[in-house]
Amino acid sequence: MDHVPGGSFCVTSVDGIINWAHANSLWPLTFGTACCAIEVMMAAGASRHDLARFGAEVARPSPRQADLLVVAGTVVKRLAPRLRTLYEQMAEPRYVIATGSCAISGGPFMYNSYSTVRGADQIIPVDVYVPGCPPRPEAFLYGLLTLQKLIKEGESIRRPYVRRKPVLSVLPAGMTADQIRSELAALLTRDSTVDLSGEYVQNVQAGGSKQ
Amino acid sequence: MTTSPITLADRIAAAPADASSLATQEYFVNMGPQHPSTHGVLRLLVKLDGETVREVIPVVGYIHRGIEKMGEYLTYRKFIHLSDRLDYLSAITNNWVVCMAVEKAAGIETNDRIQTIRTLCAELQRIQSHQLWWGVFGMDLGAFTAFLYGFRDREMVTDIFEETTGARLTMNYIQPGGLMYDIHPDFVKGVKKFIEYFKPKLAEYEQLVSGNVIIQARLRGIGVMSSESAISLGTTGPVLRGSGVEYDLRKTEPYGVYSKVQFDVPVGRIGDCWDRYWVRMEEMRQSIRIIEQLIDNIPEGKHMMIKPTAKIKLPEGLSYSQAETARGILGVLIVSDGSDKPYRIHLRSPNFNNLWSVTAMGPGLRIADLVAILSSIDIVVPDIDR
Amino acid sequence: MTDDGEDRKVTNAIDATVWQVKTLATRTLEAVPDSPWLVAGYLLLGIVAVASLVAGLGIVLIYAERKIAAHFQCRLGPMRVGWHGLLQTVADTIKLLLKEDIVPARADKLLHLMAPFLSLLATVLVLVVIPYSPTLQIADVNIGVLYVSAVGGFGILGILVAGWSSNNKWSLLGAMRAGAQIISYEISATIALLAVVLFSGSLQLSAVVLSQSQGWWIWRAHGIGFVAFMIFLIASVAEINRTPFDIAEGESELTGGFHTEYSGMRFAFFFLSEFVNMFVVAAITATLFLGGWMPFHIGNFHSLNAIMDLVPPVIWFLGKTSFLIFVIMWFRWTFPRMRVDQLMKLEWKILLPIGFVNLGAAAIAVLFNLYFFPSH
Amino acid sequence: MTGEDLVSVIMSIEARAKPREKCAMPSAMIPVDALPGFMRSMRDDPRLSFDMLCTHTAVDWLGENRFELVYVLYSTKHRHYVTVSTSIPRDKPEASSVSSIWRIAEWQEREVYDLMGVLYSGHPDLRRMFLEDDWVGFPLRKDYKDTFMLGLPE
Repeated sequence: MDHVPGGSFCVTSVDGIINWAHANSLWPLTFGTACCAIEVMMAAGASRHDLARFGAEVARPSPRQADLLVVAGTVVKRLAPRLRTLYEQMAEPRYVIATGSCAISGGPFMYNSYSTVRGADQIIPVDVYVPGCPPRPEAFLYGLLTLQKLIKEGESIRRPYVRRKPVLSVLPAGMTADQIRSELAALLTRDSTVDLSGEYVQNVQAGGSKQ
Repeated sequence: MTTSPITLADRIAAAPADASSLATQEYFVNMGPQHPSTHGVLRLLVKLDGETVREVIPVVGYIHRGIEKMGEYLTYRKFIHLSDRLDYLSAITNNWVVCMAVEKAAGIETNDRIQTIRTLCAELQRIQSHQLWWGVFGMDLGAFTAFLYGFRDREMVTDIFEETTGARLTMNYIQPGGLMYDIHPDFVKGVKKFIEYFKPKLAEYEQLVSGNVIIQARLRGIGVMSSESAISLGTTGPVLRGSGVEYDLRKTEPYGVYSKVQFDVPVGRIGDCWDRYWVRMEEMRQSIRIIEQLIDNIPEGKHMMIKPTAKIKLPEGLSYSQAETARGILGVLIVSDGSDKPYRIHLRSPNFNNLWSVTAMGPGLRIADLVAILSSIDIVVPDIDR
Repeated sequence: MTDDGEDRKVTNAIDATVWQVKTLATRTLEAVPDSPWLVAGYLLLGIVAVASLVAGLGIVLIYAERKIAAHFQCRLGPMRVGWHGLLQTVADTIKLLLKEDIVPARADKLLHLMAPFLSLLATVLVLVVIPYSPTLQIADVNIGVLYVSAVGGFGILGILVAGWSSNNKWSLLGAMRAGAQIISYEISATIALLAVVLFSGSLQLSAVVLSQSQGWWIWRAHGIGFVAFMIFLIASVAEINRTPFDIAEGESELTGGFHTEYSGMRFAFFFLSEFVNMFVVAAITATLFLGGWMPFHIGNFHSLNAIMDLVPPVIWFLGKTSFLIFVIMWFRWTFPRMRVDQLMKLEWKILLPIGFVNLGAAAIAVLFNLYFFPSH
Repeated sequence: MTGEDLVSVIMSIEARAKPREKCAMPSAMIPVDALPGFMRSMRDDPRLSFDMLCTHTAVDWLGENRFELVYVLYSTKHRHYVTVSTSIPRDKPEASSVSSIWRIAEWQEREVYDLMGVLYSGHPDLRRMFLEDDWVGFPLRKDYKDTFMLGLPE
């Protein structure tokens, strides 16, 4: 917003349109590993819950064309590098929703398992977590709306090296929409950005600027 | 004679793509782990000659969570919730198999009410699973609308389950010695309503997909598996029955109250994709038949025969029990050392054994046929990997 | 541009306005001396007009497709963005335009960047010759039918280039499938076109439309027209890679086919060209077999013809085109996908022989005036 | 055929076979060197015709320093089951493959190799199944140690 001197109004309203477009056109990648895929990818997209209402039904099989990676299910050690590749193949701006206990923390497979990765956020940055085992389709829709809010109130295009902290999609009961909104805004403005510029930038610069 | 293990790279090198010929060139492509038609994170390494499949090498393990190892650390009661997450589309049947194994070994008696409700739920689950399969099958062949129709009707069953068990997918409903809860007062009403709703919908399914010329052309004579080869490949469930072998545990070794109900076991003729498709469609009808016979005759009784907190210890020894899930036979082999945890628990999963028939059916066909075959086997990847 | 608008009877307000504007523009152009700036301005205006037409078409058609599909499938479709999701496609377009444009590391960079434009170009070029109404036609070339089939076949180039340059086996496979498919079906489509050319005796699209003033060719030729119509519709749907013939992108087989490696704006161009293609195919089919802008006339039933004439030709044209687009969408959400060899069999063993026999029958019918209401 | 009859028929094929103790089904325990021939006659003998290998797995008896290989067989013709088990030493875990008798054995043995580390001679494609090729150790063994694995907190 401060890039164009004296043009803040113009740029912010353009930003608003861009955010609006990004938020309302989240095309998911057809990717699901376990039980959550049935609930959040299939049942949520099917007739009763209808993901299409939010413009998110255009499931793309190719990561290049997808905006939203839904980690639906357990991530194990063998899948981890592939998941990372998938994320890297996606074009910016890209968003990640981790659904279900497995993708949040390893869930029922956290203990005594020699191969389950304890949470998708150990591999890729996650924007929104949707708890449940598996979450109901409604819960996923709520997670999607949370992500939309996040995008609408955030920046239009993510700055490199700066990454937002993830937000839990389920907030305590009895909250109004305004409270949620103000909480999200506070979260975003006050302490929700993690500045990775120090070490990360140095690493990138040291590693050469090859494309 | 000793055998030294090899790696995947060795395996590919052992089946070199023939690039020498001037006319055509063979090449490997990766189907998966992220591919719309592998239903999850299965990876198929396919050697192709143009469009023709020369060899299929399934690579599994992208969701191997080590459930068998985890089972050794959990009590029998705690292990049941993991069985939900094997083949999540047959969660109740999976619960039942584990409970059956435990009950048989520990000598826990159950009453008729419990068995009837278990049977009812297992059959509802079979319908639900086949509805999903039908939808996904349509989607894999390009008929996207079928997917949504299948899911629309599936939600009805999901509602019934949610009412009674409290969960939509991973229900953890059947416990050793009984059921987690008694059925909901509206259960019978809901099931009857669903049966009335679903019967005409089956005709709609036939109209939309089965009767379609393109579907017929895509399925008839594709992926033929003889009964000998199906048996040797260890397939079970609709895949084996599609190949003409009448092996259905509900009929051959009735458990639950299957011995008291009338139903037929549909069997295919030549073992192509169409036969497997037809067997599943017919199974839905038979399941409705079973439910209709049982729904009005649920006996009175307790829903749990032992204290839910009672420690279950199995006598020392080896036991194996199995039941027919929607995809085939799930077997549970428990080796007990007398404690309340299994010394070794092995799961004979239907999908693991069914999957490998792809390697026999695939070669010589086209990629599109491979998709149809994969869909007609109806795999659930987490059950393969466990 | 043939300027015979003045000879033609202009019976309705829309066409009268269009004709007046056109005449005014032509006279103004003739009045001012030739100058390169004027030509440039004229070109720019044309580009803006075509671009907005294409974009508008794309937005409307994609929205229609999503809504129609949703209602076929007992869903609601886009609901949240604008009234009943009207702005959904706008949001998608903005997003796609702003999305990162990825060129794979080992791709053929130049070709990879070019392919989407080639694909769209072929589509846009066909829009030029379609007669939308008696007066609204950008260029009424005298070999219109030939032009349509020639330029329409050019679309394959974009797909082939896209598949080849992506350096991805799935893309290549998809492109090769598309190549085989489009080239094969081109033949049937052209043969079906020829039947109409025989009946109307002209390759000019406006003349083809005028030749249907006694009745549309679909019913006027004792079934020959209908058979040709069916062949042309099937072949055209195959040419634009829509289900049941979408083997080139077949999501469940090839994860997206030739456009697997495309992201952002370039993918949007493929997406757009698919939908504009659908419009083009529907428009051409409507023009050739359903009389284009020609109202529903039956030979000498003058009172009926007069009533039909009350509806402006543009509305007739759009109505027929929309109906055909709806039918094509209906196909997509009903049929499963065909296999590549079945597709070839359908073309070479079924459509093509029928097409040839039909063409022969058409020739005989024309020779002996064997159709309803022959003009001489 | 009852369980006793089945066991006696099996005994007539392989004299060294004896029922496995503490097994709920008809069972036979055989020495490992008899495995390939015994399994082949189990399939081909018309009285038995065990044409399906239901499951195959291994049990790690750490205290007795042996692996027990368990095969559950089924006959679609006679509709009977049998459990065949054999023991192999833990420090030299080798057995001959039965993949030429039942095709599914190829993959079931691969799974056992992957998780238990049993080597099968004559196996056409013995490699890791669920784990990566560079995985160290065999997780289902009782003495498997892994720094990654978390124990359940008490």
